[in-house]
Amino acid sequence: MNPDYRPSPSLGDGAPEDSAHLLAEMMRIRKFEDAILGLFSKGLVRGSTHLCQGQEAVTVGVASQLRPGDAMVCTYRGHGATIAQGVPLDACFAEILGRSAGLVGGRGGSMHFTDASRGAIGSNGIVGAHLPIAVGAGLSAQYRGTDEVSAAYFGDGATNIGAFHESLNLASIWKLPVVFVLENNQYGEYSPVAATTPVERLSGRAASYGMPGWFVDGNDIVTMRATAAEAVERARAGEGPTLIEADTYRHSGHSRSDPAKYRPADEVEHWFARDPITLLERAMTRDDPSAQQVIDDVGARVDGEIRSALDAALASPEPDPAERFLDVYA
Amino acid sequence: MNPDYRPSPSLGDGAPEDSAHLLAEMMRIRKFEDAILGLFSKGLVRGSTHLCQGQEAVTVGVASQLRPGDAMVCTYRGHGATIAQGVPLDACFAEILGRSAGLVGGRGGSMHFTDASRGAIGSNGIVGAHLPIAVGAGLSAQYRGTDEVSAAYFGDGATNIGAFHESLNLASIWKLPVVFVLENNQYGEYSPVAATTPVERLSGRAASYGMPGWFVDGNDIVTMRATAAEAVERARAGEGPTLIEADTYRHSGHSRSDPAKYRPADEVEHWFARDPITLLERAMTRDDPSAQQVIDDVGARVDGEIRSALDAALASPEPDPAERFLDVYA
Amino acid sequence: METINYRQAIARSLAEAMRRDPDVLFFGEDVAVAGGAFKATPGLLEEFGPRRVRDTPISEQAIVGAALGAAVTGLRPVAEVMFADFAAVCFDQIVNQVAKYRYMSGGQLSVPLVIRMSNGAGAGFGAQHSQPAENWFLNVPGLKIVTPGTVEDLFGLMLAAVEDDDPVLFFEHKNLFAVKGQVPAIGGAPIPLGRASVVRRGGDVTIVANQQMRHVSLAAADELAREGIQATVIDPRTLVPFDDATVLDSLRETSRLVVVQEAPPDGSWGASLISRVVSKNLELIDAPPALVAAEEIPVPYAAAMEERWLPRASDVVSAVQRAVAY
Amino acid sequence: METINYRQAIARSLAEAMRRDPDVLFFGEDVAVAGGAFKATPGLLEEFGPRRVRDTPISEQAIVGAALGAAVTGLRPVAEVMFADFAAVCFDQIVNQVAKYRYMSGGQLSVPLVIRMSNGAGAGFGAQHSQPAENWFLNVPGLKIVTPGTVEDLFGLMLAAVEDDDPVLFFEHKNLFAVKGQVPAIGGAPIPLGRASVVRRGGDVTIVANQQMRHVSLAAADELAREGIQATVIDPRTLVPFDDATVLDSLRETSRLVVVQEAPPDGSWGASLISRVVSKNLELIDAPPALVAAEEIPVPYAAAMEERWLPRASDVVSAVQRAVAY
Ligand SMILES: Cc1ncc(C[n+]2csc(CCOP(=O)(O)OP(=O)(O)O)c2C)c(N)n1
Ligand SMILES: Cc1ncc(C[n+]2csc(CCOP(=O)(O)OP(=O)(O)O)c2C)c(N)n1
Ligand SMILES: [Mg+2]
Ligand SMILES: [Mg+2]
Repeated sequence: MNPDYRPSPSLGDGAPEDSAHLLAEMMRIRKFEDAILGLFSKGLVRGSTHLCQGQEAVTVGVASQLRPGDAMVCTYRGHGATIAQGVPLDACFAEILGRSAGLVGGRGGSMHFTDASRGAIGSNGIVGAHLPIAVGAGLSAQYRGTDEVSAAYFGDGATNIGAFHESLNLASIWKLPVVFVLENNQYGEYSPVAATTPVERLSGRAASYGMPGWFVDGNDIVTMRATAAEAVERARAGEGPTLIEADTYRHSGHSRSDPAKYRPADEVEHWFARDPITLLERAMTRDDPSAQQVIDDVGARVDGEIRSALDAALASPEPDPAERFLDVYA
Repeated sequence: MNPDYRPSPSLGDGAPEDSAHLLAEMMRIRKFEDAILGLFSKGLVRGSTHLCQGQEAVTVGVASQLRPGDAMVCTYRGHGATIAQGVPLDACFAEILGRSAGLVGGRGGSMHFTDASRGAIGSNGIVGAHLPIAVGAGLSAQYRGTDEVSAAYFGDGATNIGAFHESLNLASIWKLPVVFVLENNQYGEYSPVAATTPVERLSGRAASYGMPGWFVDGNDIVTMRATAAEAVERARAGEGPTLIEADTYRHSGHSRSDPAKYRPADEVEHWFARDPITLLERAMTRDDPSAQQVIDDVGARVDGEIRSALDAALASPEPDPAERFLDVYA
Repeated sequence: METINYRQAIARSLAEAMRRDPDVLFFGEDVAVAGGAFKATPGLLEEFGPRRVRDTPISEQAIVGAALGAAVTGLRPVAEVMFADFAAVCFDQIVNQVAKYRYMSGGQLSVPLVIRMSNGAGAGFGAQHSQPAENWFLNVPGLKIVTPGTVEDLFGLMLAAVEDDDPVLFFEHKNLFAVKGQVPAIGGAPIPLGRASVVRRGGDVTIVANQQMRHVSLAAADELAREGIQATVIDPRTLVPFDDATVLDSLRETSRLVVVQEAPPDGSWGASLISRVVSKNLELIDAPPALVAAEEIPVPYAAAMEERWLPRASDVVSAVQRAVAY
Repeated sequence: METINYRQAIARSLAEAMRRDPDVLFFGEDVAVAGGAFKATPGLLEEFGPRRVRDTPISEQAIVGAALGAAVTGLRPVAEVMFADFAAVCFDQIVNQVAKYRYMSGGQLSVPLVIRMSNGAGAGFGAQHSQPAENWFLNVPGLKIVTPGTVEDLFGLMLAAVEDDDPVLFFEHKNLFAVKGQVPAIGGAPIPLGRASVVRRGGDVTIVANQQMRHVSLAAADELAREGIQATVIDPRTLVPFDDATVLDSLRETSRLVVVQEAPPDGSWGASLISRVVSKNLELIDAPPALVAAEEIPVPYAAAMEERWLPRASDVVSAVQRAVAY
């Protein structure tokens, strides 16, 4: 197996012109989830929640290449993917809080974020189950004769489930415009990849489907964006699906109940030093120390945005319980 | 992808010493199914039946390497795999005829042949669903500290279903003694492999599981046996699973209702010329024309065996309908 | 009108639906080039081309999921799952995805898709190819379930299923393929989902039965009529939504309920119907409601066994006689 | 005896079963090193080692199939499917393989395996992680279904399930993890599958309820007692086989049946029980049997919605009052 490592353009080449924008996009996700952590501790979040802190460059990079009309599906660890689509933060908070202003009226919760108007056609609680749906969105784009694409995020652990296999195969044989974005955050729940998966580079599995499989540094926003651009371009051009394996790391445990004590300290240290936000900030200030001001400004602006979104969400009423009967059928 | 083509020993090197035996084993399957065809036309077979004529070298080759205690699972196209285990032909006929002397008392039919005493722990009607079961039999062999192995036959089409993927992955990560025997007979039902599968050599998929994937001439009984021997040896030695892709061809359609008109004449001609029984006979007579007598004798003996097995089966009574309530629970 | 059989009605109705709406596409294993493993969909590829009629790999999860993804992005896919038994390999896509997708999206997304499956026993296919699988889905809100028993119903219900904005599981009974009936030479009207059909009227007992059992029950009703017992036979046609009202109307006259189904009793639509009737309208009932059901064993292969597994007209007759004598 | 909670009873009972029989092994996703996603199986890896306690990839079809293959070749595997909702991704292995394997082998092969799953609603996990999935399997002969509602039942039923020569689906309710109860400090006796437990006796009404609803029904019974209505509360504990006899015995005294379940009505065990009772013993019934069930919608997330989705004690009280007033 020869999965293709893609160094391509990177932050090593210098910070991009729109660094401030990219930083803001990643910070929105980071700080949104900081706030969710706060809500946890106040007992305001029911069930489970899965944070994606540390993985922001992947979703921001991919989302930067999507356009209105494109479809995006993601997992229970989908706050980042959904927010990167430009979904309003107040509706995201409200959904997790179970309020009527929530994305889906409080009926879904953290694992079921949908904002179809922005292409976010569903987060999914079943590992791998959204991949066939992404294939269907790709089929639809092709059938309708558009150059729309479908993007699907999923984890390393998901590459072991049957639906992954069937989806990549069908997307390939029908040459559908699907970008499969494998967020390899090194663990599936508590299990390191090597404990469950007998190959080192998961992107190598693309070969089983006659599909390009690329492996990139998922914490480098420039690399991530460039790689996504290529895969999306292939899809739009009718060249079929691509599998991108983005190496990354989740900062916290699998879900709210996991303190992630199973991770070796040096591993954690290594990856925190490679935090995608830190990497971008470092690149910004390396050539231009005055960029620190830009960074601080972005941080402050996003803090404000988060605060007012959260205030708005908290001000939203509980849903009318009668609404639970809506939308079971058309 | 670099699946490993294995020419290894072959009939080209001359017929093996035990040719008469191998020929008899293949002929038993061939002539058994000839007889089934006859029963069809008399309306004595219910439902569907899937013949494996043309693929006999695969199952005879693999079965030759199995021992008591080893497990074998196969598909609805499982007459050959089961008969190659040494299962009595009268019980096979009786099962298809729905008689009480059938392998499973007439409750199963053509798709559900089981003879646990000979390692045949189940034919399966659901594509790919027996592969997880084969993994479990391998787990059991390993757990019990034996050097028993588990062998699973399946088709080219089955490599596209989720259970295939999950099974090879789990067998590999647990290093289980499983031999996955892919009978690539060029079609899944009416669809040629290329219509459903975007890679040329299915054995290449083994790489996704860090497993050896070998591709061999499945119609050459010597090659087939040698390859099976190696894979079984690896399994017994604790070296884990192997995927063997055996290139072969089914002589008739997918099932009784399929005249197989969709196959190009030259393709059919090519493969009929490479009939595994013909190939062996040709090798036998090439160096020793007097071997024709051996061949004729084997044919006559097997004919006799088939006739008496069929007579015995036809003499078996219909099952007592009350037996249908047996064995739902222990 | 034209006389065709149940098998032919499948392609006829699909073709009609595809002519009406360019957003309808159809895919499944060997449905296109080969015209279906049951030869139920010949001619569709020829009429509508490979963009709209597609063969798939053996990947039921991908098939159903692809239909779902296409449905929520503007199309009206029809997917085939060859034998209903194989719904088990894509059960997650059906119950956790398709059934809940509208709800989990807060109503943002519609799921106008049809999953066609060949259902049921009687043809000697054995335990894994003969199950009446419709009951697996009853406890899962969000699906509609259709089980036509005649050519006319298949044709009209298929048109309705494809037009419906909700997901429909469409069970075609493989032992009814040869049943004949009439369809319009061109066009045709949908039969609204959720309306039972009263296929025979009689004042002594209400028999509710679908698919094969509709026919078995009609035979039983003929026999009962010779004894002077007049049966109403109601074919619910769709199990979800279920037309309780038609059953209750009939019970007002007959006070006796016999449900006949090709599936074991527990967790079935028949048991559910009886439970609804007695808990809400016990006063309508003068005799114990009977559930004439298949046996609680896997479907056996041998003819003599499989025949007994299926409810027979004589079982229906006895159940009715007991109810009337109560 | 020792006081532990329902969550702890899981590991306790598994450890006891594994000590008794060296052929018992246990595997699932993150059950070993991490001690389970619900922290229900800590200590097992430490006591029994990596040969007997194994983490798996995220591959439920392979997990269940591996258990099946091991079971038919001499072992007694216990497999975990983390949330019962995920039984959908391995539904084929359960209903088409595990359930039918003995039958399809003509009795040559036994299938002594247990599939443990965390079941049910009430904890805010949303539509895909809260389903009471036990009803998906009712129409499939060949499986046993166990739904313990207390520490004692979980412990004793687990021992019985592991000893049983048939496949058992073992549903642990994740909203009962904190419930306390008593288990022996060492050893312990299996509770035979198929025996209901009469958890409260009263002559006015028979309430049948399991898992969370057992507790809800007991609260309702207390409230009813204050009004002078005395309820018998029966926990069936196992849904297959179902202990009809205990229910019928109680009905002989009370003549009133109220079934309370955490699942929608159609295709449920409650509807099936009512159907069996009225079709075979209508004479025992003096009032319409009531099915107090969950709502026919996916499980909603927000607290105020999910609470209403679940039957509440007040719903049980009203149903009983209606039955008594009839
Ligand atoms: C079919 C299924 N099995 C198991 C689970 C439980 N589960 C939720 S997340 C998870 C780990 C997934 O790991 P990975 O794919 O790497 O994604 P990550 O959580 O790391 O983003 C598991 C096992 C599930 N939701 N669905
Ligand atoms: C899950 C499932 N899907 C579809 C089928 C119907 N079916 C039976 S055999 C077959 C083709 C299998 O092809 P292959 O794996 O190549 O095996 P072959 O029949 O050629 O031996 C199909 C689609 C099935 N039995 N199970
Ligand atoms: Mg991961
Ligand atoms: Mg094939």
